[in-house]
Amino acid sequence: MGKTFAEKALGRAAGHEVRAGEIVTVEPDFCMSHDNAAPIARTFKKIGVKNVWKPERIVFILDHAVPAPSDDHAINHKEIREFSAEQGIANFFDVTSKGGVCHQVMCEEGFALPGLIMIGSDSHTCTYGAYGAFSTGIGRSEMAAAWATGQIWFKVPESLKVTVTGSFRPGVSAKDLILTLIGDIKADGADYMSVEFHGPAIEAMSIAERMTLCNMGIEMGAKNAVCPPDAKVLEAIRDKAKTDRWEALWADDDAVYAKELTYDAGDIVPCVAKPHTVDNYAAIDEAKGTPIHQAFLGSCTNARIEDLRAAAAILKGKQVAVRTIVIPASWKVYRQCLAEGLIETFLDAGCVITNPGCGPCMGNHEGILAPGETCISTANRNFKGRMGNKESFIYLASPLTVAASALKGEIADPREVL
Amino acid sequence: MGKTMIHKIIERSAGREVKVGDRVWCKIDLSTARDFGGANCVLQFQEVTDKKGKVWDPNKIAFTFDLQAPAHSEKVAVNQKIIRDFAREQGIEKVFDVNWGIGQHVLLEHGLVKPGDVILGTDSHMNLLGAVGAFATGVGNTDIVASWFEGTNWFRVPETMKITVTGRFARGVCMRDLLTKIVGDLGADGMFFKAVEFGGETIEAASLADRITLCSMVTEMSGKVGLIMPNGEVLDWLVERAGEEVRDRIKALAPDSDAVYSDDLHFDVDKLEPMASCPDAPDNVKTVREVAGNHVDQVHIGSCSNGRFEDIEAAYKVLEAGGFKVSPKVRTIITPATREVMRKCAAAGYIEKFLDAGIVFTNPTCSLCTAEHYGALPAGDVGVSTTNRNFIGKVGKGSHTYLMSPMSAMATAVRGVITDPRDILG
Amino acid sequence: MEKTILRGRAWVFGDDVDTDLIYHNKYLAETDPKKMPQYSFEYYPGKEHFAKEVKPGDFVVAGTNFGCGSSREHAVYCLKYAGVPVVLAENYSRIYYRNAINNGYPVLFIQGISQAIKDGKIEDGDELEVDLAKGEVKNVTKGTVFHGDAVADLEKDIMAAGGLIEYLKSRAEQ
Amino acid sequence: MKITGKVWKYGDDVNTDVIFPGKYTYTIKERSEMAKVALEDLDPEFTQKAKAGDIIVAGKNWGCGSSREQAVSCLKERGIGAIIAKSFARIYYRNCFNEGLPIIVSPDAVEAIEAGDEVTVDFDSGKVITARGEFPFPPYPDFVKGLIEDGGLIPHVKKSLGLK
Repeated sequence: MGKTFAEKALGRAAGHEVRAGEIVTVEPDFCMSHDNAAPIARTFKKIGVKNVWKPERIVFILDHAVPAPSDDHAINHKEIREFSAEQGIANFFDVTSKGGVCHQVMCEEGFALPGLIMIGSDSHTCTYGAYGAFSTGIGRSEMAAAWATGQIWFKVPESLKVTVTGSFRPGVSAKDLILTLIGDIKADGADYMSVEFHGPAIEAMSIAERMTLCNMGIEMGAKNAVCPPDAKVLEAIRDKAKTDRWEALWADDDAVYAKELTYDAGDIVPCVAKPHTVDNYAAIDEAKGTPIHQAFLGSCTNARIEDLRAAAAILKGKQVAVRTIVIPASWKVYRQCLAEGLIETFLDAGCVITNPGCGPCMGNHEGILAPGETCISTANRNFKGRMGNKESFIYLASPLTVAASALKGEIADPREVL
Repeated sequence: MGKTMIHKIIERSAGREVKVGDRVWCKIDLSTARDFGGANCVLQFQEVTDKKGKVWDPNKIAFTFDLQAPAHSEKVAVNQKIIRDFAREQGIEKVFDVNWGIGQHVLLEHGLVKPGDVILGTDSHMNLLGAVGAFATGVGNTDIVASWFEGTNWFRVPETMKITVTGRFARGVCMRDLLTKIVGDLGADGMFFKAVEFGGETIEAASLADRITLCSMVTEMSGKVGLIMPNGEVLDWLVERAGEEVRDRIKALAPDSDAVYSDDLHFDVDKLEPMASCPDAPDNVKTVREVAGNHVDQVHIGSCSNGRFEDIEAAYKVLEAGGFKVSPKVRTIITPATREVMRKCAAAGYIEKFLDAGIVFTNPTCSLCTAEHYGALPAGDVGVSTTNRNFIGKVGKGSHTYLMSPMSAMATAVRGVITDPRDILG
Repeated sequence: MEKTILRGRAWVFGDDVDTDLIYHNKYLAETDPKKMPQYSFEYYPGKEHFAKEVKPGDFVVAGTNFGCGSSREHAVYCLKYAGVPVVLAENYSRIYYRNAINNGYPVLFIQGISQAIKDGKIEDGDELEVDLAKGEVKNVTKGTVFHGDAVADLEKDIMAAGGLIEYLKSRAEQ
Repeated sequence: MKITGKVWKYGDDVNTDVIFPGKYTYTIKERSEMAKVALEDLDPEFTQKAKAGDIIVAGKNWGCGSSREQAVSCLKERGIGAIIAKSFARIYYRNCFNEGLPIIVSPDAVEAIEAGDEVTVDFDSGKVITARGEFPFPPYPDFVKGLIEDGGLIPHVKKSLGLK
């Protein structure tokens, strides 16, 4: 009987064969924290251990509110600076032009690698599955404990196999696929599970698109989400892998799955997730015409160069009709936008282009909504109050749909402007 | 008896002869409010008019969003919406939303400021518009609301202080340093309630950016407004933006040769050195040399005082001389004043070089001028900034700030400690 | 002004008290004047307890250039709605002065008070008696007297009307 | 161990943003302050009135969304005795044990219980006891029992490392 990806990755880390349902304790390859490293450090100090188990395995990336927008945030950042200096944590991305949204930086900088066990004190840590890593989000206490002990327990998850064939039609992208999938299986459709993406449509995708898919694994309750570590991944990590502990692992053909689903990419249409849940799917035909007050192109889900190129192609030479906030996922992406003239395109179209970071995604920074306002966003959550105000409304969509909507001032079908 | 610029402006606006000390009612050419103060104005106007009031002239009202753009707190988001909704309802079209930049600069770039105009705004640095000969002044929300009824407000006709500047700046020294010196010499209340006319060869040769810098800091000496006669390239720029009418306006604005001034000061910049306002007051002035080597955690370049393209370019030149690298010991943040400035920085290839050097480049906004935007400081940190105030705790309780020129700020970023830019420029 | 002789405790501040010290920029988004007193002087070193302990009737005493800095009217509201009946300073920054007048909020120009503060001749907690009509301030605790000017000219009329908006209204009615 | 309390009842997919709004993640540091804003975007009445010992009963996927542990801390600090749900989101589930906040998975109990009921959770016998009937729930895995007994992950780690 074959094994799933999760069984292989956790078995490799545990040093013995494992099957779904078993509880294993493993040593994480990398532990990622963002601005919440400060409260975690305080909890860590309460444990009473002097030093973190392996400083080289800990990564801090400031992204939730950078540069600090209040003295409270500034104090939080300062605590992280002091803690990383004291503990010798060299992988610290401070307020400079070297960082960005934590998950993007983890991938760009070669931390996300096939077969590694990666934990992060952020629920979207599952993004690194695009590189074939077993990666998952955990809470603050658990991260503090991991720093102290170098260990974390997992119940080996059952797996959901999603096979995608065919190819996207123009105006459709990975975001539409993942919103469709979550709409179908709902917010708890993959609770506790490992989601594996298989099939020719996945293989045809860029790593950026795979990151969009894996990023939203958590939105269906998954423990992790993963794509095959194929030649594209191996090429992407060449010369930048931060460790050689990695190994390209993938599920056996005869692995046993709790559930299997198949999609034809050609059947997917542009869509949105309506307020206030990610699984509140609506095809674009149903949603278009909804007036909006703000468009947001950003977040760890959809702000890579591929996403911004797609949006810029729609915005070029035109004027946005609503305030449009563009936040590249990282400074590398920002730099690439400059080189390709996209920053100019966005500025000329009337957008705000801020420094990379999480922006308004979780109600902390640039672009908070007022009561009664509606935003169309490329981010991953549209929960009530998510962007800072409980009486506002968030629609999730692809970069193409967000750009098309920004031009019209209402939710629009990107196929009509392409 | 001859008249100064401010007298001529007030007389034009009041429609009668005035003398120093008179309280007069003036016609307002433009009444503006920001995302800070703007919502207070709207709510107050609605309250006193029982929500039925109409503003006197929607074309003479403007809103700018710059204090926290885009909003990162719920309250500011709400305040911005209050303004947007009010503007729509009242037919006010001049709403410069979060994508434009610092208010006064955006108004200037849009040709909405003419020499001789009387302009109100909820920004104490509104008076930097004196750089093009406008009498603009910062006021509270009540003053703005009052102006919305009939387009008028009261002013006391101020005395005028004359400041003549001669000489040429040495390498590494600029208008900001002169200004810092003036603040140090005159003190925080050195221009108490007065208007100031800046003139002399140095001013006449100065760029618009430098004139803005100079006028912006009049606030820090408790002056009413600093005024400069537009000439040369500045005049051409202004005509291009605000129309030919500008030329007639300045003819009527020129001070009489026998105008009476309360003070007549002279500064020569030939031997001026880079200057710094040290913690925790703008008038606590020393030369940069005197504080060189001091510890710094963050450097910030931007604000309505020093966020124009020329300011950023001056900083760029220092970065270039320093090998396009800033010290990893400091966090360096650059904030352009407006979208137009940012666009120019992108086209010039500066942003790429800043990023390569490790510098954070933000969208146009007031940024670090409050503790509620990019670059707030934690207790114990020391900042260097090109903003205009270093009051204790202003950008974070228990933090301290040095105010300097963009060149000195960048030199500091390059070396990681307070540095005289001449040490890098050679 | 109904009551022209006021009695209360002094809270003493220095010269150049800027608007960030009176009402910090952190709270600029507040639009309800009645909620502003809770932040008064929060950033003034050594006076962080002002907002909690100030009692209606207490006086704010300061040196020169009180209220320099921002145009924020919050810096007037936060004292007015805390029940501070009048500010007693050597002089005021331009915008603060306007904002006070426009709100019908009394400010007195007290000669020599800046130096008196430096010399310890007026201190926190001193009992003061202020005659608004005469512009006289008696330090009951220390037995000293200061003289000041109340506002004149147009400002007096605006004050008498209760503030700029009220003044404009009454002018419109005439 | 037995817990008895009054029930606050909620639906499916209640996410971490309504349990503890994201805008507070860096402005609220004290647990006591976290408790004050618990569930404010979902149920202001809870925020005002919930008392120590009260029990939350909810549908499927309680706590989906962010990894923010404050969404557990705020309820634990508020004194919530237990959460009974049809299912819990993964990270929330872990965070509860890590914080030592007892949770029970019992779809049947959730169906039966109404808001305002008084409910007893008997951990020893593994039953939810209500006026509408008794509902057994499976015991925690041994591993998790250890966490709860030690009062959460941090005390558990201290104990296992031999630290005081």
